[in-house]
Amino acid sequence: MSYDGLRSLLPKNDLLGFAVLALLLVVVLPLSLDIFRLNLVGKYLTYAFVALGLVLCWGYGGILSLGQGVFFGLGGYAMAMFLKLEASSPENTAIQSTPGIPDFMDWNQITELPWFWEPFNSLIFTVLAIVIIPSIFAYIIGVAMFKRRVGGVYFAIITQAVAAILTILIIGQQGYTGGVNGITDLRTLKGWDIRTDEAKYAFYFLCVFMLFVCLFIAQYVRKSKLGRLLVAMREMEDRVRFSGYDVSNFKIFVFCLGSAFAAIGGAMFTLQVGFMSPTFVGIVPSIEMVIFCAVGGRLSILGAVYGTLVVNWAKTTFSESFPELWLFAMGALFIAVVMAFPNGLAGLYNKYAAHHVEKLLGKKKGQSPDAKATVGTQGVAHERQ
Amino acid sequence: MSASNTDFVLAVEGLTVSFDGFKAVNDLSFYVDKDEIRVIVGPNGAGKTTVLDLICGRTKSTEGSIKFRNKELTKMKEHQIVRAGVGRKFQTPSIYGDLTVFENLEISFPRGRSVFGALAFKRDAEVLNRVSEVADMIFLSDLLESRADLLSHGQKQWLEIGMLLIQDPELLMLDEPVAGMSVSERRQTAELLRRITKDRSVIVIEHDMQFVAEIADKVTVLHQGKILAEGSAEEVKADPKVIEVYLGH
Amino acid sequence: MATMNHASQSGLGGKLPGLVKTLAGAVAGATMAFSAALHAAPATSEVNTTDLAVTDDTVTVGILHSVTGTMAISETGSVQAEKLAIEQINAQGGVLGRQIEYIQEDGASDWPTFAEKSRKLLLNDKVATVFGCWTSASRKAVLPVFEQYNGMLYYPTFYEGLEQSPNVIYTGQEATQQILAGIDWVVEEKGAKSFYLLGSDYIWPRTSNKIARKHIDKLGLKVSGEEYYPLGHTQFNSVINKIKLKKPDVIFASVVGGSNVAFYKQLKAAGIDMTDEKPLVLTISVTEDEILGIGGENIDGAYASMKYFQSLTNQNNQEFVKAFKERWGDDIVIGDVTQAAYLGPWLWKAAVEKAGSFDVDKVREASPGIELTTAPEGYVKIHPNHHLWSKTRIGRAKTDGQYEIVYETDELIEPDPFPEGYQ
Amino acid sequence: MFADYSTSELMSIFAMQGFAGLILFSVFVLMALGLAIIFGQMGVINMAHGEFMILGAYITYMTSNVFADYMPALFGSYFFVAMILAFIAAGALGMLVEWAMIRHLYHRPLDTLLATWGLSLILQQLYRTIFGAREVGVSLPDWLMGSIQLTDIVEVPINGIFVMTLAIGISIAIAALMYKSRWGIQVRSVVQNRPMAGAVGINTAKVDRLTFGLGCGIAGVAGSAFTMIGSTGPTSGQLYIVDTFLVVVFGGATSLLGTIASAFTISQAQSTMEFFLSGSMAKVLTLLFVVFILMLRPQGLFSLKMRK
Repeated sequence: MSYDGLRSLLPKNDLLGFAVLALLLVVVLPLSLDIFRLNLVGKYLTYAFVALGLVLCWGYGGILSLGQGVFFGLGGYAMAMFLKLEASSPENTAIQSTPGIPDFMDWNQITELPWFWEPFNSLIFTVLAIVIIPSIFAYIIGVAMFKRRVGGVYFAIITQAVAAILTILIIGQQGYTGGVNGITDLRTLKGWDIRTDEAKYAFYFLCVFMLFVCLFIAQYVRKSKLGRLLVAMREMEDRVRFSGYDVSNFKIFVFCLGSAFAAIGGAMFTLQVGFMSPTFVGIVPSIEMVIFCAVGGRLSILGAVYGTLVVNWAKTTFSESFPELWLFAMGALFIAVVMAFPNGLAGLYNKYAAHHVEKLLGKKKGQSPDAKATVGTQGVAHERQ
Repeated sequence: MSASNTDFVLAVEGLTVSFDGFKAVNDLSFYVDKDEIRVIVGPNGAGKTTVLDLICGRTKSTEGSIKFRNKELTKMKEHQIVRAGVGRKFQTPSIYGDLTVFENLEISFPRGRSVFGALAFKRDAEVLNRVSEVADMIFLSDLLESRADLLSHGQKQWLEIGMLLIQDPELLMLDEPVAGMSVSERRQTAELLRRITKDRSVIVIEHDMQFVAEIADKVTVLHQGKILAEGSAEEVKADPKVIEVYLGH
Repeated sequence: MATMNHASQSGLGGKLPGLVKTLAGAVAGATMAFSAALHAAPATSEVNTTDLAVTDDTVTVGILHSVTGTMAISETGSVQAEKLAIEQINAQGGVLGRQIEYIQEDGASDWPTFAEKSRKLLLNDKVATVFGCWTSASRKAVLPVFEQYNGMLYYPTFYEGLEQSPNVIYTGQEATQQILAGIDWVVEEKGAKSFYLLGSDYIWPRTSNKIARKHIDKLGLKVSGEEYYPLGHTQFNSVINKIKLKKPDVIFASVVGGSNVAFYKQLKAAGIDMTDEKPLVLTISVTEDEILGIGGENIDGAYASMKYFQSLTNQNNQEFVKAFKERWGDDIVIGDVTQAAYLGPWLWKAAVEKAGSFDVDKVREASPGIELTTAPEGYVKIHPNHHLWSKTRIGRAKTDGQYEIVYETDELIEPDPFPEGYQ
Repeated sequence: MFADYSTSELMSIFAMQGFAGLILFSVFVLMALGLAIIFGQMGVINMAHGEFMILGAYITYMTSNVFADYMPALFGSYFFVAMILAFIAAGALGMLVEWAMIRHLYHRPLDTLLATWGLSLILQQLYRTIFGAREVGVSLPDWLMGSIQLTDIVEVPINGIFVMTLAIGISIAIAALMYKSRWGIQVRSVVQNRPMAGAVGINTAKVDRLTFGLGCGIAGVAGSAFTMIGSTGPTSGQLYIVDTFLVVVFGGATSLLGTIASAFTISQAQSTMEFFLSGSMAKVLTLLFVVFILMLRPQGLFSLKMRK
């Protein structure tokens, strides 16, 4: 029966894709790049978490969030708060008027650690908070919006406003948040210096590992009935509703999942880059992350990773040589990916390369229905107002 | 009258809905018996589709009550109404073009309807059997692996009917099921309808009076959101008010 | 050899900036050849023991500012100043007989990009030093990188203080150098009794206002309001009404960026004529650069507390302004930060020559006490805390977009990044 | 905070605060009208709206320079010329963009959002290349500066009155155009039923292009007017975008009246809170208030109840 193949999580095509990506990230890049470049790749990969979440939310669920930076930021800040507390031991901060609290608090005449910072002394709490706090936040937004059938453009703009609010709050409450500078000068994790090359390697591999965990979760969702329901909803939401499903619950779920991914990415970012700042929470980075997803192909979870890597790599090299032209290139990319390649890299791959690859593998078989669905869909979401 | 509600599968009483003052359905009452095939006819704009929308929860009523097996539907959400046993087919075929026929039917299979249920859903023998059973019934056994948007218009209509059948609803509502079909498809559909209407009540909206006469137990004629006439197909055809509305002016 | 080199070079450095411009390019070549011949450059192995990008003829430095994004508005001037200084130094024969080459990177107004690019400059390009950053946030982002890889950053902007890194030379003033003398002046000269503190909502205005508030308290005067608006805010009518209600003697403003333009235009439109000085506007955030956007007629009569104004009449500055305009166009203006950025390469050159080496540790060791008599702002000197001794000046804005200097402290003010009693 | 003031002083302050609220309201209306037309009538999200405004501002800047250099005698009236030129330039660019980009994306509203964001990046860099990264100062004719003294304390800024007049004028013109003119009927019929409008002989492509052009043109005029109160630089357009979208969405997007009511509500909320709280908090609370209301009433303040 041809369904047997579908039943397993990774049919051959996908298995190949996962294996190639794993080979690239685990073997090829670490061997061919110096630690500076590898650390950069690690930083890009943290955005891939967000793009991956967007594939599920936007590509599959038809929910475009322009505020994913909020969740990336929440995860990143949670991690940064833990590291900052560790870096602010009374010995390290002896010159402050109140030793033992983060430096920026001291500058703002705060003499006691605020209550919401306290739990971040615990690594376990922090790790849980990284996933749970953003998920709860996403759940609240999701319930408020999707239960009332707010979607499409309205949802996009409201998430944008949420991003704006959070940015202003973080910047305004600098005594508690580090303000516009963010939380900087993070040093150790449980006594282990996170600034060394060794730590950078370790975090890179941790990041890759976590990315694969998220990729597998995403793949599981995609292959489950829930994945098909999302495709169905995007196309004919009423039909799904009149098949006895509470459509909003599925949207809430996928939005929470995407947000949790983004938050994990944020935490990985803090570990690898060594600081967190409100610039990631705002509207501009949130929209940029949407374009990473679009470049990769909004329906392809592996595409999200490649899209992120390609755009960021281009950004880095391009802006090293022609900084002033970078915005033109970025703008053109946005327009091109929307107008000419709505399925992004994954679409191009499926169109031009996929059958060659299959030939190489000596495989002769009709594409699985699922793969066809991916090729054929223009990702044209149905937006209801 | 209301005392005998319990005998009916569906009891609609005093149903009114207004859109910015315009009363699309106005103080409407009717009752559908168990296993009855009720056809609703009426000129364009009579409020036929709106009645179906109201029953299945797509539109919220302004006033009145809809009781399905003594359960009030007007306060329920769409998916709850479906789960209670009401199935509805839309006027234009609404199926999932990106999915295969198999997947279309599978999604409609009434299991794993919660988020985590859907995540844990397994394609077991029960599902496979039921899908192939329904596919047989709707003449699509050979097309299970095709993408749904490659089907013909008539096949899409059947697929949607199949998606309802797989849920085994007690009340089935069909909005113009043969519209746009070829003659042979129409014949097949009539046969299909006769088969599937055993053991369940059906409300059909239809224009084609010949088709109506063929299938209807009872016909309700709507005009400007109100009931103009009700009875057997013969009675209704002979009703002077109906003739006036359809032919008059 | 190294010491001799230092002596003669810094002597040259003392007189040449003006000369170079008057003698122009033709002479520059000759000077180069001359200085190269006079003292054959010291061997690379001697001056570079830490694997920096130094060859027998060149030394590579980094310039790291935003040329795109919202901060490009402010940072353009700094880039121009740094390039001008580098060109002038090269025309004089370079540093330790080596021509300075620069690699320019774009921070794109994005703090992590600054961190990424600084890592690139230090790790991949092995630059000897970096001139760059503008906002505090970008500096905070690159600071751990400079400390980790032991780079040297010359940071040009006036800023909030509360920092003293061995890897940064702060060529702009820290907050007390800008604020205290300014407030003293309005109190003494203008008899100000009450102040309304208004700023954009981020660390620099908040810290500055904190210092201002403490100082005002110490003087026994009154703060009648303190307020912050989000960066990029464009509507100030409500706060202007509040100001009218409170009638403070002084509006102490640290609004930045696009908000600045909106604030002064709306202030003027609301009928507050700044030339009446009721209330008097004292700003620490509007340099000549910002006036370009605000429009001179909209800020006429406001006072600014800075260390440098383009209208300074000393010899150094006249030559600097002339060279700057020759290089970058006649209609360009020069603000406080631009001048501070210009000091960067010169201070570095002096420190390198004093140390006789490009090695960062040696340059750092040599830095305290480095003097620059040729600074456009006059004389500056590096304090052991890596900030500059400099004067505070008060300028009164005129419609032509320039400041008329009305006051200048007699003495250089000692930098005090962690001011006791102001925290 | 009011204990020290006399009643008349307080009255005056409240009067002025009322004016401040009205000015903010006019600014919002000007920002949002163009967007409301494009979004409400066409369902297109134009993320480059701010850049169209800044185009208007740069046009004004150039016009002022031309007048100052060649026609100093007429400088007092350049602003009107500038606004007309701004309208034409932004409108023409808008039509070009519609032709090249938007018309291919009508059935994909979220994609128009991304494409126009790309456009905004390109325009920003274009402005930076042409006009430089620095803000430019637009000099205003004298009669637009200063204020009218009503009482001892109450002063009303002239440019505020100008912005208000402009907002009212444009609103009336748009309303007349939409609800009275033949073209307005065409626009509305295209909105409601595109195939049918096409079938009865309306050139829907042309209507779309003109509608988009009109929206952008109004943005240009708004940008021109904002040179009086705000900054003109390559990225200044970004300062307005979130507020603008919220005003439109809050208003319900489909009706001009909704947009105006929404601008009024938000501006009054913001200016009142700004007066009693600190600026940043006022902004946060305003945004929260809007988002909260939108969560309760996602269709916005005004929306047409329609039969699905």
